[in-house]
Order: sequence, then C-alpha cells, then structure tokens
Amino acid sequence: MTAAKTLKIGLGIVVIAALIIVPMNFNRYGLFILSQWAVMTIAAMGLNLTLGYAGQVSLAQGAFVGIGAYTAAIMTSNGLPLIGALGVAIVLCFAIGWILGYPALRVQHHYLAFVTLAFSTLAFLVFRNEDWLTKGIYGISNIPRPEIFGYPTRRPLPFYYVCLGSLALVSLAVWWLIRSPWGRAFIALRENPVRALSLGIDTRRYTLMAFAIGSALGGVAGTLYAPLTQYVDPVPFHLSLSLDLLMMVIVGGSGFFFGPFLGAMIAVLLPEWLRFTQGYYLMLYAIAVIGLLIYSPTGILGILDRFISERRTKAASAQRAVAKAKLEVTP
Amino acid sequence: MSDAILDVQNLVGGYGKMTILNGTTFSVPAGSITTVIGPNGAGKSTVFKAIFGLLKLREGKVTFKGKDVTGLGQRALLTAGICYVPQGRNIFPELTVRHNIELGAVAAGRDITDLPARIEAALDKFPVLRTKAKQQASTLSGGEQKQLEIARGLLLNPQLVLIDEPSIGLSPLMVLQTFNILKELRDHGVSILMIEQNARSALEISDFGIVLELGQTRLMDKADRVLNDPRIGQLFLGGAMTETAA
Amino acid sequence: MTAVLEVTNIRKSFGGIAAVNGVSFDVQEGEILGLIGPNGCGKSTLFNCILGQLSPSAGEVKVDGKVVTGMRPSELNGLGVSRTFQLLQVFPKLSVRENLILAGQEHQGNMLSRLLGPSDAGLTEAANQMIGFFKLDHLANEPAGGLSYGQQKLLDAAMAFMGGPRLVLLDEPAGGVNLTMLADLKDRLRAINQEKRATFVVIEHNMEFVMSLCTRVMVMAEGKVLAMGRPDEVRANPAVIEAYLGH
Amino acid sequence: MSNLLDLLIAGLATGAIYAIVAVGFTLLWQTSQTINFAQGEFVMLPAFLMLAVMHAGAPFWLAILIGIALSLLLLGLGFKMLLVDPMLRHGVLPLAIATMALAIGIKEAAKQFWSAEASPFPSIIPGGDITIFGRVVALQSIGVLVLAILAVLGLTTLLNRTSIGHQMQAAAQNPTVARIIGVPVERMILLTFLINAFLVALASLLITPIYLAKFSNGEVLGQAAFIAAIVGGFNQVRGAIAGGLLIGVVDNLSAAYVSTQYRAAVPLVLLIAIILFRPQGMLGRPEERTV
Amino acid sequence: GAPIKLANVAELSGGGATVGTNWKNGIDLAIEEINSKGGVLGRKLEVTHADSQSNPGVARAQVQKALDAEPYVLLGPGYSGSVKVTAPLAAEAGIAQIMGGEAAELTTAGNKFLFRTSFGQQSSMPKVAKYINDELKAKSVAIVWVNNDFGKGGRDSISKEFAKYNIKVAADLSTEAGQADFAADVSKIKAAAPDAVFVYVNEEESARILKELKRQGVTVPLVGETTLVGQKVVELAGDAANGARGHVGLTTDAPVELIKAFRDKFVKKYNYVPDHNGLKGWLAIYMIKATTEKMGKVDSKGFADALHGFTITAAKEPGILMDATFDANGDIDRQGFLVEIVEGKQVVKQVLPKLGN
Ligand SMILES: Nc1ncnc2c1ncn2[C@@H]1O[C@H](COP(=O)(O)OP(=O)(O)OP(=O)(O)O)[C@@H](O)[C@H]1O
Ligand SMILES: Nc1ncnc2c1ncn2[C@@H]1O[C@H](COP(=O)(O)OP(=O)(O)OP(=O)(O)O)[C@@H](O)[C@H]1O
Ligand SMILES: [Mg+2]
Ligand SMILES: [Mg+2]
Repeated sequence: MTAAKTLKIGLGIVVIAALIIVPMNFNRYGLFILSQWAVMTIAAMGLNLTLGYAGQVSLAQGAFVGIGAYTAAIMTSNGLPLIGALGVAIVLCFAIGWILGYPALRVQHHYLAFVTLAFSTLAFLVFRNEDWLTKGIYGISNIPRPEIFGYPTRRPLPFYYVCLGSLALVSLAVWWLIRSPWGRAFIALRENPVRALSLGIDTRRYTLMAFAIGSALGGVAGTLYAPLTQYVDPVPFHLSLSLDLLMMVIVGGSGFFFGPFLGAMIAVLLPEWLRFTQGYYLMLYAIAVIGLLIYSPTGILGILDRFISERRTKAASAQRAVAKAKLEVTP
Repeated sequence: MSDAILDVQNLVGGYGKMTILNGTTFSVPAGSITTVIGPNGAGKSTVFKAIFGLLKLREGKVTFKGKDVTGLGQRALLTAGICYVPQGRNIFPELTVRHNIELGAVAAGRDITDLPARIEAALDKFPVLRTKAKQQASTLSGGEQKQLEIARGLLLNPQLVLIDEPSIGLSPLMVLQTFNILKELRDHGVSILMIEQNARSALEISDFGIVLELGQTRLMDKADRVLNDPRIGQLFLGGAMTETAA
Repeated sequence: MTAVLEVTNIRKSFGGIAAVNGVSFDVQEGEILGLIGPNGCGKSTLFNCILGQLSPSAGEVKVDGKVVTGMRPSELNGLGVSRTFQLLQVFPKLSVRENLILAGQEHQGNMLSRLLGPSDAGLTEAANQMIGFFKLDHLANEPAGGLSYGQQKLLDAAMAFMGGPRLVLLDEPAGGVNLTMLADLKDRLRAINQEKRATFVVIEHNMEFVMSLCTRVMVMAEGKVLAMGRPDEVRANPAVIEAYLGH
Repeated sequence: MSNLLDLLIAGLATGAIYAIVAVGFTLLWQTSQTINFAQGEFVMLPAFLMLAVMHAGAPFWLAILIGIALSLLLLGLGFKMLLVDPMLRHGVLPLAIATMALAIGIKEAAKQFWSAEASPFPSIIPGGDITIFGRVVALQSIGVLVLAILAVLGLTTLLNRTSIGHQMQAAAQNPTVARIIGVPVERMILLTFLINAFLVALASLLITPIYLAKFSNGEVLGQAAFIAAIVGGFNQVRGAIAGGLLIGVVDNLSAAYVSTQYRAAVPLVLLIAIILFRPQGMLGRPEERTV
Repeated sequence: GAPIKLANVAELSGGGATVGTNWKNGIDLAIEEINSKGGVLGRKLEVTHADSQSNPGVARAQVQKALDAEPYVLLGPGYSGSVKVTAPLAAEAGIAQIMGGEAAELTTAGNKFLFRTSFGQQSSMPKVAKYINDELKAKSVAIVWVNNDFGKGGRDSISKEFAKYNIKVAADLSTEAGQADFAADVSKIKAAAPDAVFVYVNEEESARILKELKRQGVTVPLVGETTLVGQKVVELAGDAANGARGHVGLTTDAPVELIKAFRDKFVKKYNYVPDHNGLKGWLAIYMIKATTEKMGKVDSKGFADALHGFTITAAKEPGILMDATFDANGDIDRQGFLVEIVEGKQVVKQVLPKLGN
C-alpha cells in the first residue's frame, strides 16, 4: 500500500515536472496546443463534476466557456484586468448555472439534456445577435494577455504557465471538493437520489450546487480561452463544444478525478497527432474514440479501475479463504 | 442417484476473480421440494445463477435428468423444463401486468396452443393480478410484484422450479398460499428447489433440506432432520427466536 | 408520554383508486409500532405519504407536534426521522463504509463546515461500529452493489441508524435476512429503542419478528385501519386472521 | 390569415421530415434504451450509398434496393455488432458518445469519398406541387408525411400488440430478466436496429430530394429530430409525429411573428415550458414509480 | 532547386467545409499544372494543407504551426473571422498571407501582409446597389442574408449603400446556414411588398429560397451576388432560378475563355463544378507565381512589397484568367459582370470594367 502510494506520488511529481520543463523549448504551436489542453481540462473538470459525479447531464458546458470568454474579452479590451474578469465570470456562470439547475429538479436524463441543449443554443444566438455587447458575428479581436505580478505574458511560454498554473489551482480545489462530504453527496445524487433524499441529503441544493460549480469552472476556462486565442467570436461556443466536452469527460472516464485530463488530451492532442493523414484525420480520430469506448466503455480510467478492482477482489477472495479455513477446523 | 432430477457437482465460480462457490455439490431428488438455507452471502443465489447459466463456472458440472446442461443458454434450459424465479424485483415495469405474464411463455414459441387458458389459470391462482391486469406493472406493490413473477415463472409447466426466496414481501397468507401451490406442483410430480430465509416454514413443507455455507454444502438431509438438528438451529435458524415466538 | 408521530386521516389515490383511504394513528415516544396487512393494502404508500416521498391527497402528519405534511424527505430527516425502503436502496458503487458515512454526514455540522472539514465528516468510527454490529466486517470496503440480497438489506437498515434518529420507519427490514442475524437485529432495535429513546414503526410480514418486537400492532386492509392493539390481541382477532394471517 | 395557413402547411411539411427521423430515436429508446446521436447521419448516408450505386451504372430502382440492403448491413447489423453489443451494458452515455464520434466519422467519410458539394438526388415521388384548399403543397412533403404516419402506426402496432413487440420492450427494460424467461435478447436488439436501419433508408430516399445529398445534412436533421422526439415523448413511438410536426410549425410561426435572428431559440424556449409542465413529453408515459 | 514551400490553412471540415474544400482543390489544381510545366523559377511548388475546422481557435493553432515551418507564403483561411485571428501572426512573422475572406474591414486595418483573391464586400456591394438604384429604380428592398460573417458583412455593406441612395430596407431577414425551410421568410417578404429582393446566402440556400419565392408567387426582381446566380444554383433550383440577377466578380460562368478552360480542367479532375472559392484558390497560386517571377527570386520578405501595386495581366500570365491589380491595402481590382438567368443560362447583361486603369 505504502509502496503504491510512493509510486503514485513519484509519478505525480514526474508528470508535473515534465509539464513545466519539457515545453520550455516547444515552438509556438506546441505551446498553443498545450495551453488549449489545460484550458479544456478545466472546462471538462467542471462538467465531470456536474455529470460524472452528480449525474446531471448537461449539454451547456460549452456555453459557459463562451460566457467566460466573452466576459474576459469585453472587460479586458476595455482596459479592465483579467483577474477582475475572472471574478465576474465565476459569479456570472455560477449564478446562471444555478438557475439552469432548476429544470434538473423536475426533469432528468434526456429531458435534461434537451433543456441544457436549448440553453446552449440560446447562448450562441445571444453571442451572435447582440452586436452592441459582443460585436456579433465579427467577434472581438486583439484581446490582450494579462500581466501577472507585473510580469507580461504576451509570449506563448509565459502564457502557457498561466494556463498550467490555473489548471493546478482548479485541480486542487476540485480534488478537495470531491473528497469532502459534498463529493460523496454528489455521488449519492447520481447513484440513488431517492435514497439520498431520505437520508437528509438536500438533493435540491446539491443539484443546483453541482450545476453552479461545474458551470463556474466552465467560466474559468473561458476567461483563459479569450486571451489564449486573442479573438472571440460565437462559432467556437456552438453546441459542438459542449458535445466535445461531454466526449472528453466520458472518454477520459466519467466520475474519475483524472478523467478530464486524459479526455482533454485525447480530444485536443490526438487530432493534432493524426493530422499527418490529411483529410482522413477526423475520420481516424472518430474511429479511435469509438475503438477506445468499445475496448473500455467506462473510459480510459475505467481500464485502470478494472485493474484495481481485480486486485481488490483478489484480496477479498483471500479473506474468504481464511474464513473458510477457520470453518474447516472449528466444526 | 438415479432418482435425482438435478445433480450439481463440484461447482467452482464467482464474480470476476472472486471465488464464491468452492465446490458446491448436491442433488435434487425428483418430485420433491428441496430447500436451501444458509447465512446471508453464503452463495445460495449464486448457485442458482450458475445452474441457470447466468454465471460462468470455472469448474463443475450440472446434470438435469441425466443430461449435462452446464453452461446452456436460458432458452435451452427453459425448453428442457427448468424455470427460475430470481430474488428481488424482476418485472418489466413499463409493460402491463398481463403482458408481463404472457412473456413467461416466449421460450416455448408457438408450441403452446393454450396460452390464454394458462394465463387464466395463473390469474386464478393470484386473483389480485386479475384485477390489475391492465395496469402498468411498476404500479404494483412489492408483494404483488412477487406474485406476478411466480405466476410468470410457472406458465411453462416446468419440471424443475428454481425459486429464490419467494416469501420475501409476501403476507403470511400469501406465503401459505404460495407454499400450497408449490406443494400442489410437487404432488403433480414437479420438482422444486427453493431458497428460503423463512426457513422453518419452508422446511416444514419440504422433503429435503440443504445447508450452504461459504459456497459449500455443509449438510444435505431429510427436511425434518435438518429442522430438528440442534446445531443447525443454533447456527442458521436463529435458535434464540424459538422461545420468544412460541 | 408525548406522541412523536401523529397521522390524521391520510388519503392517497392513484387514478381514482384509493391506496390509502383515511388512516389515522399516533405513535408515542419509545414505542415500537408494527404495521401489517395484506399485500397491496397501502402500507408502503402510507409510509411514503408520511415521509413526503408522495404527497397525500388529504390528511395531516405531525412529528413532535409540528405539522410536517408537504415537507420534503430531506427536511424530515433533518428533524430526526429516517427510514428504509421495501426494495433494496443502497448506493451500489460506494463501499459499505462509504454508504454508512454518507447516511450520517448530513447530521454533522452545516454545509460549509462539511465542505471545509474532514473527508469522512468524523464518522469513520461510528461507521465501523455499525459494520461490526451487522457482521459486515469482511465487506466494509466492497462496493455495496456486490453484496447479497440479505447483506444489502442489513446495510440498508444500518444506514437508517447512522444519523441518530428519533423516529425510524422500516419497510420490511427482515425480508431475506437470515434468522440468526434477525435475532441480533431484533436485539439491536430494542437496544436503540431503549437507550436512545428512539421510536419505531415497522412494516413486516414476518409474524414472529413483529409479535416479539412490537409493543403495539396496527393492521391495515384495503387502505384502512382494520385493527390496532397489543400483539396478542391482534393475533387473536378473527378479522385479522381472515384477511392476513390465514390459519 | 391566408398567410398563417401557408405557414402552417409549410411547417407541417418540414415537421414531417423531423418526425420521420425522430421515429428512430423513440424506437431505439423504447426497444433498447439507447440514444443514437448519429441518427441524422444515418439518414444522410443511404442516399450516398444509392448515388454511388447509380454512379456505377445501376438504374435507380436497383440502387434503391442495394442502398437499403447496404443500410441494413452497415447501419443495422454492423452498428449493432460493433458498437451496441460492447456498450449496451454500460448505460446510455458511452454509447451516446460513441455515436457522436460515429457521426463525425460518417460525415467525414461522406465528404472524403464523395465530396463536400451538395448533389441533386432523384425523387421517387413526382417533383410537382398539388393544390389543396387553394394552397400549393409539394407532393414530396406529402409523401414524407405519409411515410412518417405509416411508420408510426406500424411500429406502434408491432410494439404494443404483438408478442415480438413485447419481447423487444422487455429486452430493453430489463435484459437480465428477459433472458431468464427466455426472450432471445440478442435477436430482439438486432431486430430493433435492423428496423431502424430500414427506416432511415426509406427516410433518406424521401428526404434527400428535398434536402439535396450533402455530407452535413445530418447535423440539422439529427438535432431537430432529437428535440422532436423529446417533446413528443421519448418512450412512445407516436410521440415522434406530434413532436416533429409541432417543432416544424412552431419554428415557422416564430420565424414569421417573433424574430428570424432568434428563430432557432424561440421554439426551444417554448418547448422547455412544455417539458417542465409535462416532463414525460406530450404523448409520453410517465416513468415508473420510484419507491 | 529545392521546392518552394507553401502552407494552406482552410475550412476543410465544419460549417465552412464546402468553402475550404473548393479552395484547397483550386490550389492543388494550380500547383499540379505549374509543376508539370517546370515550376516557378525552376523550383517546384509544395503545399501543406491544414484543417481549421471552421473554428478561429483551431485556425490560429494551425497557422502558428504553419508559420513555425517558415513557409514562403501563407494561404487561407476563407472565413473572415479566422483571417482576423491569424493575420496578426503572419504579419508578425513577416510572411504574406493570401486569403479568401470578403469582409470589408480585413484590409482596412493597415496590415501590410494580407491579400485578397476576390473583391471585398466594400467594392462589390456599391456596384450592386448602383444597379438596383439605376436600372431597377427600386425604392424599397428586402434583404435576405445568411447569419454568418460572410452574410452579415454583405448585409452591412449594402445597407450602407442603400442609405446613400435613399432606398428603404423593407424587410431585413436573417437566415441560418443550412436552413431548409424558407416559407416564413418569403411570407415576410410578401408582406413587406418591396420593389426588389436582395438575396445574400450560400448556393444551396439560394436554390431553396428561389423555389419558395416562386411557390409563393413573388415576382419582383431578385438580385444577388455570385451565390445567387451561379451554375450550381441553376442546377439545384431549376426554373425557379430564371430571372435572378446578380453581380459576379468571379465566376466559373464568366464569358471568358480562360475561365471556361479552368472550369473544364477542374471538372475533369474533381468531378464537380467549382464555386468561386475554387477560383480563389487557383488564383492565389498564380498570384504567387507571377509575383515571384517578377521579383526573379524566391524572397519571402520581399513578396508582400512586390505584390502591392502589381498588375498581373492575363496576356502575360494566363493563369490569372483576367487582368488583376493589387492595391496598397492588398485589395484586388478586376473586371466584373452583371448577369441574369434566362432559361437556365447565365446571360451577361453588363460588363463592369476595372476601376483603375
Ligand atoms: N454481482 C455481484 N458482484 C460481486 N459480488 C457478488 C455479486 N453478487 C453476490 N456477490 C457476493 O457473492 C456472495 C454470495 O452472494 P449470494 O447472492 O449468492 O448470497 P446468498 O446466499 O444468496 O445470500 P442472501 O441470503 O443474502 O440472498 C456474497 O458475499 C456477495 O458479496
Ligand atoms: N404509482 C401507482 N399507481 C397506481 N397504483 C399504485 C401506485 N403505487 C401504488 N399503487 C397501488 O396502491 C396499492 C398499495 O400499494 P402499497 O405499495 O402501499 O402496498 P403495500 O401495503 O406496501 O403492499 P406490500 O405488502 O405488497 O408491499 C397497491 O394496490 C398498488 O397497486
Ligand atoms: Mg440470495
Ligand atoms: Mg409495501
């Protein structure tokens, strides 16, 4: 057990160190993609909370990334600091996510998917149609990148560190959340809401919380997305982004803490690796995702989970054998 | 041995890597009611699943009427004359009660010509189902659902009935009635293998008793002998309860 | 003695058919009330109406003198009312221990302190005790979904006690539980009843269990109260024998 | 007023298209509890198969037959064996996601192996218009509506009145128990997907002359049909008709009387109200009792 | 010598797939032809294609990747939004970018490295408005536009022009890309009773709206751009297309021999008739060829300067199809046409000469 733990910690340190050191001599493209991975991971973590842990299907996560991105774009291009935009985005997305949670109290599964899908469409149309605020289809360009402690992040590498640092902070917060009793309550919501309710778990409040927190993380991702691409228009926040994020969560392993990291890796990096196949790359990407799900319908971490539970049942089997041995000597 | 309708030899198997059955062995004499008792988690339900082909066995053999039926599909087992009423809730919630019952005969395909008559007979045995025949099955109470399952299971006139804790959720009157139905079936030559935690009542109507523990047969004997075995009573029949219950 | 639970004239109908048709009774503090009746007579529906899982078509429910009709189950649980269900209701992917911690955690501190406090809400010890009592030790770390029927039933009952309830409504706790274990369960219920002054209402079809455990027994038939009284009285009542017990 | 009637008729015509695609959603849900997000692409593809066969020189009727056969093979048998079998046990989401990926795959394949251009597609229904109550209606629209209604009638009868239908539903609602009582679950699931494949091939045949054969047709169609199925009632095949027609009509009316810019949203917002008011959809059945 | 490396980033999937695929095919066709004749200054051309998925964020990543490989010239993207997000990167790297976007503002921002392959909307819309005013004498017009950056740009530009002529906008109808049902839009047009309808949507939607206009009996003149009167529209809409007219800056139907020859080559290779995006891709390559040959060397840094103010004549470089001049902003100037569909055929009603020569 302790050996496994040290191994885990060691592995964690190696990965973190690699994420910090290796990209130092990446070109701009590589850094951009890695930054995108970090941003998408944050958004997917939010969805993983809502969907993976609390079991509430949402097809609106992309819209929250959009709300965050527009908040950042509008505020920073008017000279306000990004950190302020971050605060506004979190509050805004939290509040809207909370409201969006209300239908979830009445409807579930595909009906909930529909309601959130409708919200996603509505958000897209607002981004596109309300020119006075969002500059409509033309989008907002020349979004500045922030200064962190007086240190400019205009170059790709510093900005990558901004994204990576944000990812680290968000990960810590989410990790704390899901191992707290709240996390257990979210799982209860997913596994058996009726029983949860009878155990005093205020499923209403937890449902709304799951939506609100998940959405707020979408907003955080958005506030990073805007300065990353330095241009925001409605197209990227179409329903397809929500579907992509959903795919990341499921493919990574829904309800696993590290699922979104791997899912975002598959969704962001795999297509890039496959680009050498030219016109076939999206087809191959689709086939890869399908193949993966066929191999492990519970996602990449599902494979690991299978392995772990196999070891656990071996241990349990051993316990039984001991009991049986006792039984044979006592009669 | 020759009068055993079902013979279970040295079953080894479980869930994933976990071994639950450790060489379970017993046989069911033809035309008898045989009751399996044992502590929770002993592997009783698992044995039934193994017999009915729902659990992959690592070792062992199941013989029905002298033929090896290990690992056969459910349809084959049903047509051979075995039926299985599992533990817990096993209905099709969105179909009506009548349609639920009718489905009990699908394994026979078109061979059954008297399906309407059989359904009527089943509804006679469980009158509450008749009054609710057009209702969605999910609206039935817990005990009514169990009755539905039993009625459905018997529709094919099986030769061997595997029935897992039929008494759960049934009122005492319904338990009596169900046991009477089982007795009647036995009197018509049907063999019954039953799991019961309501062990006293079950053993009283049984011919044989089997005690299962940790996936192994601890004892197999005449039902009254099992019932009166003091050690068994202490260990598995809640010895203390007898005094207060009287 | 004060009434912990007062139920007045509860009715519930589904599409015109009354499943519960005007039931009134009360339960005094420290009582163990048995609730029996033929299948489909409305026992579970009555529970669901009392506990806010269903909203009754008419009638009133009071807990400790306070009207709770229309309250949500979680609020009722907050008042110290807990329950079990007739069908298995555990959290299949959580381990046995996690199931128990979950069952107690909402009674520890408030939302914020639960977020910031320890991961187990300080309940590991209590959960382990409960596990020990129900003889589930070797299964403590297994996912609850992999337990046998009887084991899940026990876990389900154990969960109802994690929050230190005042009033517990149990729907067929004995179904599928081994007789030896059942004797233990009965002792445990009695102990909790006496030490913690917890009050029980128990639906059960196992007559030995009901008659030896309960202080009073209520019999329902076709949505109405058929009889109410001491166990021996009820058992001897010809109407009850006719409708429920058989001969 | 006459304007309103025009809009209604046009809305019904479009709605019929959504309805016929939506039937697939409700069918798959009722008989296998799966959601196929590639349903739109499933409708897009058979037309390309038929075009390819025609390109190889076959006459239209032969292309139709081969197209349907290929569709049964690929979208029925292949889909069931490759995707549904491994994932069905794991709940709705993995398969739903896999079908999203499949949608991308089919779309890209159609683009890569055919072209990104829209191609005209011959119609088995004469292309003309007819006049009903003084309104001009395209014959093709009527054909689509008729097929949608027939499909729903046929499937409803199959599912609710025949033993096969009950077996299909049983296999979906509780596969383990279905197996225990002898329902050939595998065969039922296969049948489900074969019926779906047949339906999409027919739908493709009727819709493509109106939409033109284009790789991206599935996106709009699939989404509209998904919404139609939910609004109509996901667990009842007949809900598809109601949902489809309603969406078509509301869409037209809102575009005409509310806002073209928010055209896509107005019906959705209205329909959310329906869903919240009647969570099971217009013609759906409430889900089972929970306690 | 070593091949000259070009990089193309275009909308090969997503909403702009048709645009991007045409553009890509045009590029490939031109390069094949040039290479088969010995290349440019004796060096072969080589191009890498990258898909932007019609998403500006992806476009940015791909352009960054392309620029990291230091290409001679950057080609694409076609969507104005994607151009906007990538143009600063190319400018920063000092590499010329030849793109397909038509939004007016792209070339007004003072970017010295950006070049168009077709008229921007700021130069085509005035011609259409003038025609509507002078020839049709319309006093009120209904505008139907597709709500993306292409449609919105056109609608904004022409609205400005209408204001100048005091033409009233009787109805302003936004439609969706891929929209199938235009009944509501047409009934709104009918209700507004304009003197003419300006239609600015993609080819397929043009065909659908033309059919619906005919079904509902709208008879006023229908005016548009290339996307209303192209051969594709005629093919899809049948006789509903008759009477539609429009300004055509670049069309494979132009009555120019070189263009007809291009079209034949394209159809032979790809089996379909290209739209104007196919032409744009082709022209981009011949712009590179002509400019490089003018410079006499392959000089990435000098390319933009050489192309500014350069007139490429079809006489000297037949690949350019029609004489074209590039101004200091990177805008193109070229002959245009006004055409009308008569019995399923495009008929040129008027030739609009180049502005400056
Ligand atoms: N699906 C499963 N996955 C993993 N383990 C299981 C599963 N089902 C049962 N088990 C384990 O197998 C053992 C035997 O279970 P089984 O259901 O056969 O017991 P049983 O004798 O029928 O008990 P009961 O009287 O409680 O019904 C139990 O310890 C249980 O934990
Ligand atoms: N949702 C529902 N729709 C229609 N009828 C219902 C519904 N729920 C319960 N019923 C009916 O109400 C009656 C009472 O059901 P209930 O579950 O309360 O019975 P019970 O007394 O608990 O029986 P059991 O001992 O079998 O559990 C039954 O006849 C049942 O069919
Ligand atoms: Mg069991
Ligand atoms: Mg009950």
